[in-house]
Amino acid sequence: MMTVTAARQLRNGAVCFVGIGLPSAACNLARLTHAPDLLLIYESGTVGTRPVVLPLSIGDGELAETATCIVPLPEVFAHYLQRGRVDVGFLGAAQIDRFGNLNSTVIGDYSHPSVRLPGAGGAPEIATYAREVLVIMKQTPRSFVERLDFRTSCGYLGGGGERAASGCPGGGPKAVITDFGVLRPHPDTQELELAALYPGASLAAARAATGWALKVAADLESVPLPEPEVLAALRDLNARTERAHAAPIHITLPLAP
Amino acid sequence: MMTVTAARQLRNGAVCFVGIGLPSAACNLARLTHAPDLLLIYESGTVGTRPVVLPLSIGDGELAETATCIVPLPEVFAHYLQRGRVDVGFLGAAQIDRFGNLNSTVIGDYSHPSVRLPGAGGAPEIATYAREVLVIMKQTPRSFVERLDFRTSCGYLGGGGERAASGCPGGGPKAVITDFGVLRPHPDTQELELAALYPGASLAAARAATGWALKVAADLESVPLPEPEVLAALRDLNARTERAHAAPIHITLPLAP
Amino acid sequence: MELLPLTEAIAAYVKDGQTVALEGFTHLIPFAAGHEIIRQGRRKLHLVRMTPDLVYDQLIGMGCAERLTFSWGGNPGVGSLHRLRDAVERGWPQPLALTEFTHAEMAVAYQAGASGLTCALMPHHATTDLEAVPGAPVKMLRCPFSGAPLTAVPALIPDVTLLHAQQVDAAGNVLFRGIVGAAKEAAMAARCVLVTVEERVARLNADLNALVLPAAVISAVSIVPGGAYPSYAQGYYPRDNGFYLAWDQIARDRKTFTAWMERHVLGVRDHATLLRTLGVAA
Amino acid sequence: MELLPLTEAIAAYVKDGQTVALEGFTHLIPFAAGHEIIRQGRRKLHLVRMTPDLVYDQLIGMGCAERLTFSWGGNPGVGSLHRLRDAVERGWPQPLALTEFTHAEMAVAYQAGASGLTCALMPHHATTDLEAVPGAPVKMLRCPFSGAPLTAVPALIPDVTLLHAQQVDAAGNVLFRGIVGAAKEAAMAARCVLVTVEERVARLNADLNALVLPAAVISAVSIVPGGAYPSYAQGYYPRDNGFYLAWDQIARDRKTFTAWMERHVLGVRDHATLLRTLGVAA
Repeated sequence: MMTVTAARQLRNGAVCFVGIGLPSAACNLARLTHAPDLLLIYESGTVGTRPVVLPLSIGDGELAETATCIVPLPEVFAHYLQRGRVDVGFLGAAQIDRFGNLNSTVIGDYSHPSVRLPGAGGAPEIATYAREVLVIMKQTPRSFVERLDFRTSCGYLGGGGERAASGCPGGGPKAVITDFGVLRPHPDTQELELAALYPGASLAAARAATGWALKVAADLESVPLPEPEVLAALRDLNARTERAHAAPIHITLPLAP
Repeated sequence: MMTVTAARQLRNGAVCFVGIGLPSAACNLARLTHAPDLLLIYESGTVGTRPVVLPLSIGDGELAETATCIVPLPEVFAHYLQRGRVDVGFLGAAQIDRFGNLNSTVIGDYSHPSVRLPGAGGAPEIATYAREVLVIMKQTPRSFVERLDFRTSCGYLGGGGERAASGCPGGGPKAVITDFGVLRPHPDTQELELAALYPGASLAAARAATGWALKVAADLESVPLPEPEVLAALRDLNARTERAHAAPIHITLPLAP
Repeated sequence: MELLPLTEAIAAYVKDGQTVALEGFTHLIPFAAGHEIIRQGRRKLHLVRMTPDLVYDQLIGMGCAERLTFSWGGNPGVGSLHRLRDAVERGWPQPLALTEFTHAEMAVAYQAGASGLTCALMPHHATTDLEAVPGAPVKMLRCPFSGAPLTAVPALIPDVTLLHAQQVDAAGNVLFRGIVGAAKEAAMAARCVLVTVEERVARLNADLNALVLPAAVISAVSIVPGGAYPSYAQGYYPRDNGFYLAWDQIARDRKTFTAWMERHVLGVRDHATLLRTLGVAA
Repeated sequence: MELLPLTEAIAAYVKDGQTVALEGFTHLIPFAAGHEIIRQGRRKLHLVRMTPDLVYDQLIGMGCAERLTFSWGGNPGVGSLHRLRDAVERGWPQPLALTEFTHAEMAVAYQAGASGLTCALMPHHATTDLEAVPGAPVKMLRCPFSGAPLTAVPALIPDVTLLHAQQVDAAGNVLFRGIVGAAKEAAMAARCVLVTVEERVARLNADLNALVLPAAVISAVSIVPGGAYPSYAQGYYPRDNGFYLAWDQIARDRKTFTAWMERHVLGVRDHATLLRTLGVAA
């Protein structure tokens, strides 16, 4: 449901900076259904890639073989993100706050962390430069927090236009897609509000899964069920991917001299 | 004779940053005779090129087809020259002074030049970064001048160690090869002195062709005549080049619709 | 990306007064696009190009340009660009202001533009008078870590970058093969990218690591076979070195230059006609 | 360039206390070279790599490193690097100091090193706490032209950069094909470059614009088929995603990790033996 909902946010023709996992699944589902001309860029340097199966890593051979071009990694960030050529960026994180700021660095103190997370990667630049950002995260009180332990990447900073006033070029998080539904920023305060719930998900449970007092949009929507053809496309994609990843690796060594 | 003398300055295995014309001929002559493992870099981005015929321009197809690799132009300057990977750089100019500083920008005042020359190109960086520089120029009172109209690229600046003291990383001009012989910098003052004369060239004529009071090295040498096999290699190279350049161009256009 | 005839692409995207870069280093110089700019009578252009070459000699001599940003302005392997010199030395047909870099500076200026930066850095060594000429574009600063002197080079951001390439595919992606100079950086720096290509193909003949510009960064592609002549297109036709030598005589004199341009550029409909007139194409 | 067995190349060029970068982004990660560093018991290394991946988890867990410079330290698509976490969170087997960049910062840090610069620039936006952590490597300055805030990133100059590639030719030139990450920049930045390759060929199977490192910039090449496993080599073998998943369990516990390393790295003579032991090669 998260994958399908994320895929729906993508308009055909958009230039997407794709992370691995759920974002990659969502982008490719969109490409295989309503948005065949999405331009997918993975930070490994593959531009315009059209993978037949989903990659496990951000640099699988599948991405290289099906790409329009492969560029050196520095150019992905400089020529595409920094130069303002990316329409949609995807982010996940260990923690998010009510203004969509994200932590993927540490839980606890930076110098003495209780959990050392993987770190920034491309997230700060995606958050800064993409015209819009889609965040995909499971909603729990430990991840949707009142106060981040560390701000790795920015959402709307303190809200109320602070981000735009700081000169930050991108548009910030347009939607946060969770396992309960979709949060969107309030137009003025930019505080994330529950904008849509999945069929069967309850408002009370969504509130309980949030570490701050979650506000609800005036016109709370219900996310429509996935269309059967979209579900079928997703099942096919996942099945192809599982088969491909199950194939054993065999390396032929030259005969010993 | 200038070509052969320049070629002799090159030790096998050196990384050479090559300009078009005489330097290109000299480098390829060296490569075809005593220095088969010269690594030739043209500023067009061809690295390790082994042209069969001499290019007219610095970016002929011949250079691309016979190269180890083609790199984007910015990398030639950044990764090779600036990073200190170039052993020998070649330069020519419209004017040179007694310390090997060069002018290829203007004759007259910069804002109102009597002659607008082509300009810097890669010369300032070649002059700055190459471990050693070879200058190839015809010797005339108009080109070997007391005072440059404009310093495009540095030799030894004011001499007497000023270049090294300024922090300039490369080694400066090691030899100036003219149509009279070879000038080399004095070890202390770094003033260019006549170090060798071609057979048949006279000291008086060389002095008359110099716009400053040309000093002569204590051990003035005579440049040996070109070895017959070197002359033969040069003639072959020139003949191949002429034949190749004489071939008419024909472009096939698609039939008009 | 839209596929347009060259006349329409130039008419739609190149305007008087713009900053326009035609790149391609010796190879893949977009001559046909330059000629179409001349035919359409663009004026007051700020022309940008590392090595102006003959096509800028032609644009300058025909009065299209009021400023030139460049790093080496000669006829490669031949000598002077006489029209460039005439404009700088004697203001004919109009004065030409210069912004002058070294190759390395101009390369990083494009890189800065391509990277969304306002400037780029190089190590600074006080070796050239260029940094002190009136209107010199560079400034000095110090490395905040080492204290080493650095040259700051302002970013180049062309309104339009025009390139020539070998192939465009059905989706509008463009393949550049061979010597590429600073074409990629000039393209990624620009607000608008126009490309002429030798041919349209279903699928690019491209290696995994080939230089391909995706359709998304290109405004328009025009199919102009021979569009780089008298420069060359690797795999299609070689450089016409004879033409570069002949240009020295043609351009030396204002009258022979003007007559040549009237006959071969203004007087022909398109590049194919020019190639036929010159006897290069049948 | 000299052709050396991997044991000799590591013995000759990789020394205790050096700054060492093993690059290759997901693709062409030099696992065999990393294992040989472990086998030879190097200590106090400053390890540099954008995405530490399993090979750095192994080097760190075996006590080879005292500092890590990186931009994303996870098991791609799987989760944590448990040995990296154990070193940072609990100092096992020894404390690990961190220098932390973003991907974009680290890419320009390599570029600066590759370009003979002491630092590189990026536009600055006050969006991340990273720039304020103790020992943060970056500094702020202002564009001398626009006044815009800029981030200065110090150059990365490894003592040794180790890479894996597909082919070396008779002259010692090396071909990289497929996803290249920041391999070229890491190589050109380094004082010494070591490369392992899948095979030696008379002539590289390389396109005109392929990524080839000339022999002149390489210190030594070692022929190690399968040398990137469990990462991959485009055109030779795919990534062993199953191994990356399995590593999560192996590395989670100090004892299973140590046992695995003793059996599969310390306990084998070379990479071919490791591949046979794992059943990946016959």
